[in-house]
Formats: sequence, structure tokens, C-alpha cells
Amino acid sequence: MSVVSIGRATRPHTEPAVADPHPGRGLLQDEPLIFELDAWEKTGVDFPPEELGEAPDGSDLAGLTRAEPLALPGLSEPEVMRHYVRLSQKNHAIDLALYPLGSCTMKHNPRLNEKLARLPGFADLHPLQPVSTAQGALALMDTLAHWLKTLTGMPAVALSPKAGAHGELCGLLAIRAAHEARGDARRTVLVPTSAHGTNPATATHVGYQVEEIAQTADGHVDIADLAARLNEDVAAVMVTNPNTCGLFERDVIEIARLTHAAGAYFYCDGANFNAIVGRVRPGDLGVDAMHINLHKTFSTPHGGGGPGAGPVVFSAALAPHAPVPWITHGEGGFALVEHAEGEAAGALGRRCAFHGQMGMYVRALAYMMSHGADGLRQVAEDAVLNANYVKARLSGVMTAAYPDGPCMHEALFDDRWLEGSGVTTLDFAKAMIDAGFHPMTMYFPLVVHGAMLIEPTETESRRELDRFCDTLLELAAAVRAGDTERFTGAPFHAPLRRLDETAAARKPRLRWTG
Amino acid sequence: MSVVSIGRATRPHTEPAVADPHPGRGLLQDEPLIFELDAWEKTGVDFPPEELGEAPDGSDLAGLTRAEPLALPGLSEPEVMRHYVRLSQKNHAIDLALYPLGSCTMKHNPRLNEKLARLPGFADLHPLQPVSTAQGALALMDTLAHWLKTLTGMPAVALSPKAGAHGELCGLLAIRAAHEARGDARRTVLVPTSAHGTNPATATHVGYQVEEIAQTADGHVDIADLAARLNEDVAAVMVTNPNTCGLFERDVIEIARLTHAAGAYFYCDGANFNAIVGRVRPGDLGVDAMHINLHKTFSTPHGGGGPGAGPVVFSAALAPHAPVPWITHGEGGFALVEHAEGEAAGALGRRCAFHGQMGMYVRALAYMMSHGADGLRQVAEDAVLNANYVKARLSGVMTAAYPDGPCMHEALFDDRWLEGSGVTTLDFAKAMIDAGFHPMTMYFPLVVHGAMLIEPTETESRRELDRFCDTLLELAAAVRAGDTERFTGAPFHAPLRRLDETAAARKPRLRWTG
Amino acid sequence: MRYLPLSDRDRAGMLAVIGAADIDALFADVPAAARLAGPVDLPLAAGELEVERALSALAAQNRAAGAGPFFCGAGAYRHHVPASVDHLIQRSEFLTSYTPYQPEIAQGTLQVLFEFQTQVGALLGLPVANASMYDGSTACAEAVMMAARVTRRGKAILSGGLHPQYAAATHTLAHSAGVETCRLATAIDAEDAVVAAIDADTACVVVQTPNVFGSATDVSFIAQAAHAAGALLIVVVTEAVSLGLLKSPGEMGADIAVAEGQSIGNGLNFGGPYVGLFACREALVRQAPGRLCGETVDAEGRRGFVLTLSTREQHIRRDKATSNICTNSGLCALAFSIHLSLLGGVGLARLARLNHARARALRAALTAIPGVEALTPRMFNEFAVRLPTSAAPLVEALAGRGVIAGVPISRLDPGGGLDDVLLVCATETTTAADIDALAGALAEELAR
Amino acid sequence: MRYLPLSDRDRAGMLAVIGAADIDALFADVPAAARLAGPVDLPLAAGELEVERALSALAAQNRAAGAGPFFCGAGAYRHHVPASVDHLIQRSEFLTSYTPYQPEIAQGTLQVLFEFQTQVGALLGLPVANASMYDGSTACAEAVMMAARVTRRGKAILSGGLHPQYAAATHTLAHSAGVETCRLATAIDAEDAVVAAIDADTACVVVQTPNVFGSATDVSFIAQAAHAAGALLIVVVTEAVSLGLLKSPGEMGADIAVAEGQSIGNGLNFGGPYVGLFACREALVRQAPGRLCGETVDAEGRRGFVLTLSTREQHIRRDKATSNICTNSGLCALAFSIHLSLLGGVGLARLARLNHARARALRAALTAIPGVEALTPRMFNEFAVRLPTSAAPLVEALAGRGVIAGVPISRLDPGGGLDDVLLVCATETTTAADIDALAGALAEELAR
Ligand SMILES: Cc1ncc(COP(=O)(O)O)c(C=O)c1O
Ligand SMILES: Cc1ncc(COP(=O)(O)O)c(C=O)c1O
Repeated sequence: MSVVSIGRATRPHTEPAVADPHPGRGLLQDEPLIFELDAWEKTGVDFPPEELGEAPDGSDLAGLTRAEPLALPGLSEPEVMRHYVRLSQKNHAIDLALYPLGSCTMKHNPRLNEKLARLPGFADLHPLQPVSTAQGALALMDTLAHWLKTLTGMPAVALSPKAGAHGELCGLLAIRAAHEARGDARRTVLVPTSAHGTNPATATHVGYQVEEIAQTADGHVDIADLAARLNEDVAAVMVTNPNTCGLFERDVIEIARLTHAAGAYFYCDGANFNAIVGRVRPGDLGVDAMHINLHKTFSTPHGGGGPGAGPVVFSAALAPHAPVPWITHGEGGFALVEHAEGEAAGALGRRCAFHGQMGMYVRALAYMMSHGADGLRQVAEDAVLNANYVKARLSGVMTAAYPDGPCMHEALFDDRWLEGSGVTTLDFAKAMIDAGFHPMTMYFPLVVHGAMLIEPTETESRRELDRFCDTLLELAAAVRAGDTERFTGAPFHAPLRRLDETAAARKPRLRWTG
Repeated sequence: MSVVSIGRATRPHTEPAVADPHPGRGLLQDEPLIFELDAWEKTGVDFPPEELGEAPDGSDLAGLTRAEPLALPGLSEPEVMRHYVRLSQKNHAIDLALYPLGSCTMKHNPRLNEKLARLPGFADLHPLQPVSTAQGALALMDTLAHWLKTLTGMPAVALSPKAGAHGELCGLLAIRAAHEARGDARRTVLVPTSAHGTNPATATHVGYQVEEIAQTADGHVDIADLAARLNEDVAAVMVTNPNTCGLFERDVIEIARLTHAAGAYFYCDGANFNAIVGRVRPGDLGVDAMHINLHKTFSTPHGGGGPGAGPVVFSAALAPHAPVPWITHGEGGFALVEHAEGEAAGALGRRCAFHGQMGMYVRALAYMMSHGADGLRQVAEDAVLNANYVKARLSGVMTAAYPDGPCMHEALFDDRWLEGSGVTTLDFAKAMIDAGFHPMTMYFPLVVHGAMLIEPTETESRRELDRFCDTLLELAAAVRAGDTERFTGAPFHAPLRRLDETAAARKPRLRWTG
Repeated sequence: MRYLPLSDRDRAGMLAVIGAADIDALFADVPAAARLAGPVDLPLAAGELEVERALSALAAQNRAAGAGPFFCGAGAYRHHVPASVDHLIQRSEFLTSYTPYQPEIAQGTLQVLFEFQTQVGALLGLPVANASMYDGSTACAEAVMMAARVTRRGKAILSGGLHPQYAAATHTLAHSAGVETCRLATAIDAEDAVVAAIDADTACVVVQTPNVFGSATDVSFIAQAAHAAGALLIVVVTEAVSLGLLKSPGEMGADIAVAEGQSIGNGLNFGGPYVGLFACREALVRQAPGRLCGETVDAEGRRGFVLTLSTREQHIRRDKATSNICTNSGLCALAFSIHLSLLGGVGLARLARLNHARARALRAALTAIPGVEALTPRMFNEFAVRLPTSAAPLVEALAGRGVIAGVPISRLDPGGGLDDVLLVCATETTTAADIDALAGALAEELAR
Repeated sequence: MRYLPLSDRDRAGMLAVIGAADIDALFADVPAAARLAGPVDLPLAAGELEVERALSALAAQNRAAGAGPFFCGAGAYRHHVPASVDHLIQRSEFLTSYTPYQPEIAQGTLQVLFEFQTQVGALLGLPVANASMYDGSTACAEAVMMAARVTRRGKAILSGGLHPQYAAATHTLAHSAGVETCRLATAIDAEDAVVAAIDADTACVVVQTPNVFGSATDVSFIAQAAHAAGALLIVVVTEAVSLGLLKSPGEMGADIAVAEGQSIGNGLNFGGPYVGLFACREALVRQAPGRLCGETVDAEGRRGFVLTLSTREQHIRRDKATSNICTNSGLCALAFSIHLSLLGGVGLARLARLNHARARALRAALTAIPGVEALTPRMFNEFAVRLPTSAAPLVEALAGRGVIAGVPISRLDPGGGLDDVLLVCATETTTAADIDALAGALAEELAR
């Protein structure tokens, strides 16, 4: 048992022999799986008994029904509440503390947006009911489209993509359609090494080959390398801007120019749009297509993994190839173009059933209207200010990957400062958990060794930023002091200790089997 | 540092030198007061700027405005979310685990009821808008009244009382009005020693003297003592049934007979109606007035202390003295009688502004309709079954106060079994916290030494009851084993250790002063 | 049944453990004559969908305030409550917890109460505030009972501007305990009349500002008069938003201040649940009703909060308690506290100014109608108008046209001889279009 | 601005710490030409009340499904979702957390995913299920891509009963990757036609049951035919509630099953967000798209859950990944899982029976109208009717009368020559009164 000081330095204490808290002690409840609650024969939903007698008779479903009744537990409502409330308390959340996952833009999710998305006029609306009975919904989508186009300075937008990665597919499919329309069958997409994994995955998923573009020592696209790789087989250049190192691609206009000169299109990964919204329009940079993660910049909640929404804005060159559906406005109000034929024959096709993530559109538009043009600009400024503040406060101790010049919305550190300490980036991150914070994004981007990518977002107060920086500095001091155990054994204070991910992958147990 | 085994016996562990969890470690966040967040000059609510210029001019509020601007912190919404979410995680709740507070009926609160109470037709309705525009609200109140009267077998009900204690006032005021109407100025109310504190407090609050009725050794009203005390100065007998020892007053019909024979009225504290709803009608027992805590039997949430609602049902003798308002139904629909005059001249008066706790009525009626006549009967049966199950499982080790015969909805234990152990009822209760449960009601009723009053309610599964009983038995074994420290020092695993209530009362600090 | 976890198999097994033959055995103490053989005569269990449908149908029979132009006030006010407030009060840990009797696992509720008490104290300008009362009217009644205890006197003087239902609720309670209430004649602007009514048996003077007609008064002179006679001044506020702008009761010399807190954080709810605010001078704290939360430390010296001074309360003091209150209005107090922690002093002042501005616009529009006269001096967000006709039928007629015009004062005070007086109110939720709609409809109705 | 915690004082102080002269200094890398000098041409910030008003006005321009008789299905179904589901998914800890990358502080989400996977597996009758896809249609497209990878073949046969928008979405994606899709002619009951289309290059056969016309088929014979040819069978389910009653895809021999999970726990939302269910045989797991949650232990040997087999995924495998999916449909999966944990097998079976019973009642009412003919054999809760007139204008006319009658198949398949075919659907939310209203209005319209 080692004696270490943890948390804010004011209250040193003895490290317990085993970790705390333990589920099942104090307020933190232990909770079995729903399959372990002895509820196989019950149900927590009541139905009018009189109609249940009417079993399907021979005429309809003879021979089509299950041989064995479906075996799933049905809990009473009190049991269900307990189950999920107990489980919920084992999660970190943006509502609990700063959540500095770089590239994820974990910002505050206004509750007004949740309320509005639940208005029956939006939530209880069928995608295929007559459009004459859904004019308000189409108006909302049209308004959202207007905001997105104005903020990006682009002439067209496809709302339907269901997340950023789905938007990337959409963008590349439009690019493919544009080339095909010219009879140009290009096969390669250029992607910087620092790109998010979805970028290369997207390119191959729609049948392109990926070639990597080198990165300069100061964290930017290597223009010379790009120029060298551009040729008539290159369909698109996919660049993230601001990039995943948290830097604005200074040469972005040149990148666009070179790309266009080679007959390729410039796809911009807009996951980091939060850093520039209201201050820079991608349309002014020569971008041809860019997805916008509404669940990042426009604050629709991440929900533990989704849903999101990934509208894609298009340049005039690509606009004719946008997927269906889209909205038109005429005499009779708003209408939907739902089939890639006739006037829509240039469309790349359809990407999903129905019209996209309406629930997210409501939230995103409420967010935009709340901030307004002025507030959105302030969002970018505060996001960048907060990141630079963290970078400034931590740089004395941790090694910034790109110390010179300002960063954008996230501060990137590498692990040089941990060298020889016996503490890895992962260990350091797990110790942050003990101190009450969610770790930053780790080991991404790949171009930086042991990367730690910190994105505080604009919805953090200076007080919370200071608390965060103080904690990291205190932890860093503990690293220097050789308190290795505090890191290698961490977390000690989470609901569980460090989990064995290798064992999980070796013999996967992906469902409960009793 | 003692080595003890805690929680379920499977995982013995070493007791840490200091308590865990600590706010500020892992997921449990430390949170200062709102006054300590440096937000004096901010606000988290936006207003249309254009109208704010219009300061009140001389003609209206000259000389009436604050000398100093109001000094209160205004937090941004992200900060507010953090503050209250963090604080919330320091509470126990029925949604987290069994909450066996005897006499409090901490049962599941259906979320349907929360949803319905928020329908604009109920939640956004002004108490003084024309009744012609609130017919649905009056219909709902009328329906609720019908259910309450039918379930209690009583001819009248006053809905407006705002909680149980407010209902007690209402009942005694009706009794006073009834006596006064006859010119009978009685001054005494008889109350058993085991009564809830609100009973004697209510009686003196409306100007009565309280006399205590003795209790028999087996936990019932001492009929002989009652008979001896009844005389022409006694205005009312106030008895809780089922009583606070968790027993049904076997002689209740005789109590009513004796009371009436002495010219007094029989007030029944109906806080424990949950034990008999659907199986026994108080009207069949001779009761003249009884409050019903909608927040107990009919599951409106307790909300950390309220709000509740305490409708009072009346016998025919007291019905004419019910307070305004009440609902009438005629040609033009529902109407409200709001003034104690004319046809309503017998009314005891008015108890509060407006018409009572509409928000609670919606919830309670939704609860009643969901259960129906059959389900409510099942509620009583399961509540009683659960309490007897706990009593049966624990009685081998803990001393039941009234071991013979069944209990009703709660099981009462005394502290004889702790004698000589160095562990008090309070210590034992605090150790329950460490094991993940809220303590039972302690030291009440007063007639039992070191009382522990356990009310599980009907919304607990057998599994949760077993978990609870296993835990208490394991704790009891630890008492026997002489593990005193585990109790006297408890809780060790709550967000805070035991709090110094004496210090708090000695020099009260009732607000933040900086 | 979806809310009952026990299965029939559970029930049978548990009866066996208990050693009871059947469930009836557990009800053996119930006299045979009183045992119901089967369900009472009410509908049987219903699914969630069915219940939702039935109650939604009732809700749809009400004209929600927000459904159109709406001008009612008179003690209940329609304000905008931020969505985050309602979200937070629905957190299981707040919604489904009991009174914080076990402070170690109730620090969430307790810290909120401590913050609430501090906010209420600041708002009302008095050092001690309790953890809430049922509502403003019951708080008023309890304040009078307290004043009688403190002064050991038997009379309360109620101003003619006090909300008539507050006066009635106060009278009912006080009267039963032998405290006489002397309510002065209903008057739009005669708070000063209370001074003359003070005598040697006067325990307290109760004055509301802004009064039920919407008129604000600096009651400092009443405080002086009351104190000079050994009586206490109780100030009542029904529109808490006014405190963002107006002098606090404490600033004007109140000994006890009570307020309806509904305006902040809470919806109209057809009259309840609301939240009573109660504050007083430090010296009076041991006579105050209701719960109090205080600061203390835990066994390791860390700051924490507990319910305190409970020797005043029914569960300890029983028949000697300062009040019988037990359940109070905790969740509404939480909503109040959250909304106020968003607003802050800066926001509440802005909100108050906005309310005032809208009410001025409303007054300008209504008084432009021939025959309509504004009666309320020193108006905050509510005022009385005299109409050339009886107010109640006119309000009905306007309701038929989709406009909820306000509260006829005769509804509150039927015998007051003010049948032609209508109370109207504007808040930040009142739009220019709403005002136009009322003015237009009113002018038309009056022209008929 | 209510969502931005920094005050101007904070900003100035922080710039000083950073050592930047002003905020513009931090944007120095942006080419001067691309720097916007001021706000873009959009409205300025608005208060919560204003935003709520504006968007509520838009919502009010839509005819909510629940506002009256309503019969649309065709891939999106109106079911009753218990209030507790929506309450729970709004818990901050679920709503505002990210993908569970740090398992030690994400056990809540992870245990839910493990339970979800187990539920989905049981429902679809296959051993492995992933942690959700965007929706049923994208899951279908990914399943086809997976089948092509697994079989290294280049063709997918899509049944004529597959939802046309699923077919379109699948075609768009597959085509780009060089996988040919062969969609058979739209047909109400011709699932067997796929058998004849299978050839040596066939990677998979995609069959929907109940199909887009509502007809259920035991596809075991297709499984046999596909397997005999070395192809995989992909079964698509758009109405998850049917699985309470009908044979699961796995039971009928599916290698991969995908479903739209919206019916359970999720509202209509005008088409999204929904939740795609994806399950497959054990042997195929390493080719499956999307996240997988697996069981493991912590350093003290306690059970816990983690994301696993991520070497399939984009963030590890990059251009070699099985899919590019990252954000999925976590919160909708949570809603699905909560609702299903309330229902259980017992409840889902009852719900399915109730749906079927209501659809039978609907069919009886509609086919009683002269000229209306039911076309769908083996109907679950949805069926096609042939009308004596074109369906789309009729639906418009009925909408004008307050009845949303269903989906004209021409909306999904304009060139399909089925202009007179209407898809109608009934669920547990459909009342006898609704059915009467439709039947009555339809009879009247047809009689005109
Ligand atoms: C830079 C970048 N690109 C793309 C994505 C993928 O977006 P989504 O998760 O919405 O599919 C992400 C998400 O983390 C990202 O950070
Ligand atoms: C037996 C009994 N009577 C009366 C009351 C008072 O009810 P309320 O808290 O609703 O005022 C209670 C509340 O705990 C009680 O248990």
C-alpha cells in the first residue's frame, strides 16, 4: 500500500488497499444484467385484456409464428427505473464535468432543444404522411439548410446523412458522380496521415484507393507532397480543417487550388467546424464538399454514441449530384424530391430511407437560433480561447506537440514529457479519471507520439478550466515525483478498476448466455 | 484500522483509513455553493435587448426601487446543469434502492404521471381563468373526488389541503365548526402516544388542548383509557389507522362508537391508507374525517420534502362544514363554489388561495386509473405481504416490537436486540447507508424503545427485499461479532461522514454569508 | 400490473416464508364486517396508453394559458420557465427522495435548501429564510400565528390590498386559534389605513406590495407605526418577480416577509403546487415555522448541511411545535432555486423591467379604449381597470373570442362593490400581438 | 449568451495568460482573405422564449400523427412508448456522454449495450448483434457490403418486396463499391422469385418479411437455395414488433439479419433518428460493421464491459475497416432496450397480437367498402388495398378531412404501376373510432 497524495493537494490521504467506490456500497449501487433479475415470465407493459384472446387464426399467420416463445425478461416499471438509474450513475457525462475528448466537441447540450424536439408536431410525425400535412417540418429543414449554407458560404446542402462518416460517404459519392458524369473514372483519394480513421475508411468503402499525404513538422499538410501526388487518377483530396492537430491549415486555399488544377475535388472534413463557425466560411476556401457533425458544432447530444447527423454542404460543381431527398418550394408550399430521376437524374442516389435525422435538425436549429450570427461567432472565439488557455497553462510542464503559434479549438500534447517516467499516456489518462475528469483523446492523431488531444469547448467556465489545469499539473508533478503506481494502477476511484480489453478481444463474449 | 467484512459477504475487504467515496474523486464531483462560483455579474437568461432600455420612469415606480441591485449569482446554463446534476448524485432516492422509511410510503413514482401533469391543459392553466375555459380541470378534480369517496366509503371530500398536516388542520377545523354550529365549545382532543407529531401539533395549532391516550402492550389504543378520558369537553379523538406501529386498530369500530357516544368526532389519520386501500373503507369503520396523503398512498413524488396533497374525506355529519372551494355540476357544466357564504355558509372557511394541488391531482388520478379497483386492492395486499415478509425474515435476529400476529404495511422493531452491544439504533441505521440502503424510520413511534420502523411498500421486488434482509442480517451478525467500530463510525461510504447536528443547532448558520 | 413487481409465484413463496395460509390471514385484525369481499365499484386497471388518452382528453378541454392572448394574474403569474429547470427537477435523485432526514445521503437536497434559503433571504431582504411553505397564502397565515406567539397579542390587521383569498385563509386559521383578524375594506390604494387600526393588542399588520390591485407601496412608514406600537410588520408579496426591481420587504422594515414563489421556476398548475417563501428577522428564528437547513461539518471536518433547529417542529416538539407543517414544497423550492440561479440578480432585474415594460404597453393600449380607465397607481406588471360594464360577463364573452382577458375582482371579492373592475397582468410572455388582440376584442365587445 | 460561461472579464484575463493581444491573434493562421469581419447574414441571438415560440409555431404547422385517425406504416410505425423510456434516456449520464471509450467511467452505457446486443440477438434469432447502426436501411446496405466481403462475390439479389428506399440506399452504396444489385420487380407476394435469380456470383439474397406490402413469408426455402449456391441470406425486418409473434430471421436460416428498431422505444420523428439492428452468425463476426460490446473483468476480477473487436473498425483499421461507421444510434438503442426490457418476451408477444388484431379489424372495415380489395396475404399489422381510384390524390383528400389514410405505394415506387394501391397499417394506438373514421371518410370520398 503506497501513500500518495491525490486530487487537489489540500487533502492528502492514504490510498486504500482496494479501490473505491465499490458498487454496492453507499450510494453507488451494484446492478446485475436484466437477464439476472428473474423476470422471464413477467411484463412491465399492460394491454387491454379483452383483445388479447384473439390469437392470430389460420387465415393470416399460420405456420409463421415462433416455435418457442421469445425469451426476454420483462421488468416492472419500478425495476426498470432502478436498473437504468443505477447504471447511469456509472457514466461520466458532460453534465458532470469537463469532457475534453479532442475531435469530439463535447459541449453543453441545451435542454430547450430536447424539449422542442419532443413537440408532437415534430416527434409524432410520420415521414411518409402527405407533405401537405408536414409543411412545418419541411420549413424547418429548409431554414436549417439556409443557416448551414450561409454559415459555410456554400450553395447547396444535403441534410440526410446520419452522422459525420455517413456524410463523408455522401461527399465522396457526389464526387464520384461528378467524375462519372464527365466519364472520368478516377480511383484515388489523397488523405493526410493525421486524418480521422473515417476518412480512409470512407474512401475505400466506396471503392477508392487511399494514398497518404505527408505532414510537415509543424502539423500541416505537406503541400509539396500533395502536389507531387496529385494526378489524373486522383478523384479527391480529403483534408480536415481545422485539422486533427488542432491547427488551421494555413495553405488551405492553395490546397484547393492545386486540387482543382488536377481535376480533383476538395473534400473537407468539417468535424472541427466549431473552431471557425461564424468567423470563416469554408466556401471562401475553395471547398467542394464538407460534412458538418450537428452533434459536434451544433450541440445535439452524443447520447453515449449517437445518434448524430452529418449534413454535407456542396460547391456549385457538386450540387447537382446531391442525393435525394431535397426540398423545393413552390406555389403549394414546400415539396420533397424523393426520387433520383427526371430533374433529379444527376443525384448520386439515395443514402437512407426517409429524410434524415429530423430530431437532430430541430435541436441544431434551436441551437443556432439561440446563438444567432453573433453568438455563433462567439462560440468559435471562446472555443479557441479556451483551448489556447489550456495550452498556455499546461505547456510549462507537458510538451505541446506544436508549441509555436496558437492552436484552434484543441490543444495537442505528445508524450515526450513522460519519457523515462514509467508512465504512459494511457496511465496518465486513467489517473485523470481518479481526479474526476474524463481523459482527453489519446494516441490520436497518429502523427504525434502518445498524443493527448484536449478540446475543452466554449461551454467551459474559466473556473472549470482552472480546476482541470490544476489537476493535470498536480498529476504531472506526481509523475515527476516518481509516484508511478498512482498511474499504472489507475483508476482507483472509478466504479471499476482498469478493464482487461485484451481478454475481451481474445475470447469475445458479446451477449449474455446465462 | 479494523478489518471487517461489509456488504454481501462474498467480497470482504479492508476498511480504508478514511472514508470513500470522496467528492472530487472518480465520478463523484465536489461542488461548491452557487455563491462561490464567481457569477455575481452574469445571467443565464437572455432577454430581448431592445426592450430593456425602457427603465421604469418616474410615473410608476419612482422611489420604490431597490437602493442596491439584488446581489445573487446568475450562472450560465452549462454551469447550472453541472451544479444540480452533481448535487443530485449525493442523494439517495427511491429510484436508486429500497427506501424503507416507515410511515412515509416511499413507493415507485410512475413517470406517466409526471408526463400527464405537464400537459399544457393542466400545467399551463390559471386558477382564476373563467371556469368555462377549465372544464377539463374541474372534471378531473370531480373524478378524483369520486375515486377518493368510493375508496373510503365517505360521502364528501375536501381536495384543497396541501399535505397531510394541512389536511389534519382541515379535519379539526371542520370538527370545530360542527361543534360550534351546535353551540358546543369543546376544548380537548385525545391523541394516542404513538401518534405522529403532526397530530398533537395540529390540535394545539387550532386552539385545542391535547390529551394522550395510553397504548396497550400489544400496540393498540387502550380502549379502557380512551373510555375513561372521553367526556363532554372532548371535541375529537384522533387515531391513526393502521397505526404507526404498523398494526390495524382491531377495536376501531368500538373506538368510533365510544367517541360518538361522547358527542365527539372521530378523526382518522389516513397516512397509512396504503395498507388497506381497496380492502377496507374507513367509512365502514365510523370515521368522521380522514386525510389522505396523495404523496404516500397515491404515489405523487415526495420531491425531497414536498409538495404533497392531503385531501380530507368527511362523514355526512361533517360534510356541510368542508372548506371552500368545492365543485358543483349543473346545466352549464362544472362550477366552483369559492366563497363560504350563502349555500356554503356552513363551510369552515378557506384554507389557502386557489383550489389546491392540481399538479398532484393529475398524478394521483393517473395512478388510480392505472391500478383500477383491482390493482389498488393488490397494492394493499402486496404492501402488507412485503412488510410481513421482511418481518418474518428479520425476526430471528432483530426484536420485533409486536411479534405476535401479522403487521400491516410496516414492520416495527425495537432495540432490545442491540442491548449491551455498544451499537445504537442510529449507529445501525448509519451502517445501512454504507451497505447501500436508506435507513428505516428511527425512534418513532415513541412508544417503542429505539424504534426501527420498516415500510418496504408494494413496489419492491422479492429480489430487492431479499437483498435488503440479507444486508440487515449480515449487519446484525457484525453487531453480534462485536464489530462496533463499523457502526459507531458509520457511514464510511457516503459522500460525507456522519454530520454534526449538535454543532449545527448550537450556532445556526442558515445562509451563506461569504 | 406494470407497477407491481411481485409475480404470483413470488407471492406464494413469500406467504410460505411468513407462514400465512393466504393473504387474508395478514388482514386478520380487520373486523370482519369491514372486510371488502372484492374490488370497490370503480373501473379496473388500465394500460398506460388508455390512461394517457383519458387524461389527455380532459386536458384538451381546458384552454391553456399559452394557447392565445392571456392576461390573468392576481396571485398566480405566467412566466417563462427555462427548459433546464423542469429537466433538473425531474432527476430521480431530486424527484423521488424524501425529506433529507439522513444528511449523509441527502447532501444534494440539503445544499439546494441552503442555497434556496440564502436566495430567499436576499430577495426578501431578511437574514433568515426557511426551507419553504406550501404557498404564499398559507405562509401568510403561519406568519400571523407566529406574530401572535412572538408578541403574545391577539389581533392581526390585514390591509385592504391583501389578496382576499390570503385574507380568508389567514382568518380561518387564526380565528380557530383565537387570534382575531381585522381586515380593512378592499381598496386599491389605501395601505396607509392600517396605521390607524393599530392598537395595543395588535400582534401584527399584514400589508401586500404590490397589492392585489397591482399597486406597489413603500411600507416603511407602516413598519415604523407598527414597531412603535410593539407590533410586527408582515409584508406579503405575491409576484416574486417584482423583487428584481422593487425594494425588498426587509429594506422597508418588515419583521416577517412571506411571498408566493410560483413566479420563479414554477408553472401555473391551476393553482398548485406552489411554493411559499418565508423569511424573518434573526431574533425571531426560534418561533419560525417550517424546516431550516443549516451548515455544519462531518466527522472529517468537511462542510455539510443538515436540517436544524428542529426542536421547533412537530416531530420533536409535538403539541408545543411552532407549526404542524411536515411535508412542504421541496421540489417547487428546487425549481425556484434553479431558475433564480440562472437569472441571478442581473437577470431578475431585467426580467422585472421587461414585465413592467409590457404592462405599460398593455395599459397604454387598454386606456386608449373609450370608457376604460386604469385605476392602479405605482403599477409593476398588473393593474386594475374600470370598465363601463360588469367585468365577469365581459371576461366570459372575451373568452368565447379566444382571449382570456384577466380576473374580475368580483371573483375574489364578490361583495366588494367592484363589479366593473378587471385585473389585468402582462409578463415577458405577453406579446404585442396579444395586447392588440385584447384591445381589439375589448373595444369590439364594449361597442356592441 | 446563456450557453457561454465566459464573461468579458474572463476573456480578457485569459488572453493575458495566453499572451495574445486579442482574439484575432488566435486566428492568425486563417488567410486574411477568408476572415469574416463581422457576423454572417443571419438573425442575432434570441432568448429561449423567442426560440421556443418560433419553433413551436413550425411544429403547429404539422399534423401530428396522434392528433387524429392515422394509418401510415411502410417502414415507420406509430407505437406507444412508455413514459419511463423517454424519462430515462434523458438522464444526463446517458444523454450527454460520448461513445464509451473509457470503460471504467462508462459502465452504464456499456452494460446497456451488452444487454441491447443480447436482446437484439434473441429477437433476430442470431448469436451476434452489434451495438446499433444508423437505421434499418443503412444496416441493409452494410449487410450487403459485408456479404460481398465474406463471399468475395459481386452481386446482391434484392427481393421485390424489399422497401424501395432500402433498395435504393443499398444500391447507391453497393454500386459505388462495385457490387451489383439486382432488384426484382415490385411484387406483393413473390419472395420466391429470388430463388431463380441466384447464380454463382451471388453474394447474397435480401428478403424482407413482413415485406413492404405487409406480407410475412417463411423464408427458410430461400435460405436453403442461397446456401446451396454459396450465397448468404440477409433478412430485413422493418416492423420489429412483428418479431414478438413471427419466426425470427435466424430461425428461418438467415446469415445476417437487419431490422429497423424504431418501433420499439422510438417515436416517428419524421423519419429519424432511428436505430438499425444488425445481427449475424458467429462465424461472420469479424466482418461485421459497427461497434461491439464485450464482457471482461477489471483488475480486481469484477465483471465489466468494454468495446471490443475494434480491429474491424475505422479508428484502428482505417482504410481496411469493415465499415466507416463511427457515431451510431446509441441513445435510440438505449430507448429500444429500455422499452424491450419493460415488454419482455411476454409483453412483446401480446403487443404483436394486439397489433395484428387491430389490423384485422381495419381490414374488415375497409374491405366492407365496395370497390376496396385487400391484396396482402399473411398480413401482420399492415396491408395493401386496391382502390377503385388513384391512391395519392385520395390520401390528400382524406387528409383534408382530418384522416391520414396511409401511404400510397406510388410515393415509394412511382414507376411501379401500382397507383391504385394504398398501404395501411394499424397498431395498438389505433382505436375502433379511428377505424370507423377512416372507413367512413373513405366510403364517402369513393362515393363522390
Ligand atoms: C475529424 C473527424 N472526422 C470524422 C468523424 C466521424 O464523425 P461521426 O462520428 O459523426 O460519424 C469524427 C468523429 O469523431 C471526427 O472527429
Ligand atoms: C402518520 C402520519 N401522519 C401525518 C403525517 C403528515 O403528513 P404530511 O407530511 O403530508 O403533512 C405523516 C407524514 O409523515 C405521517 O406519517
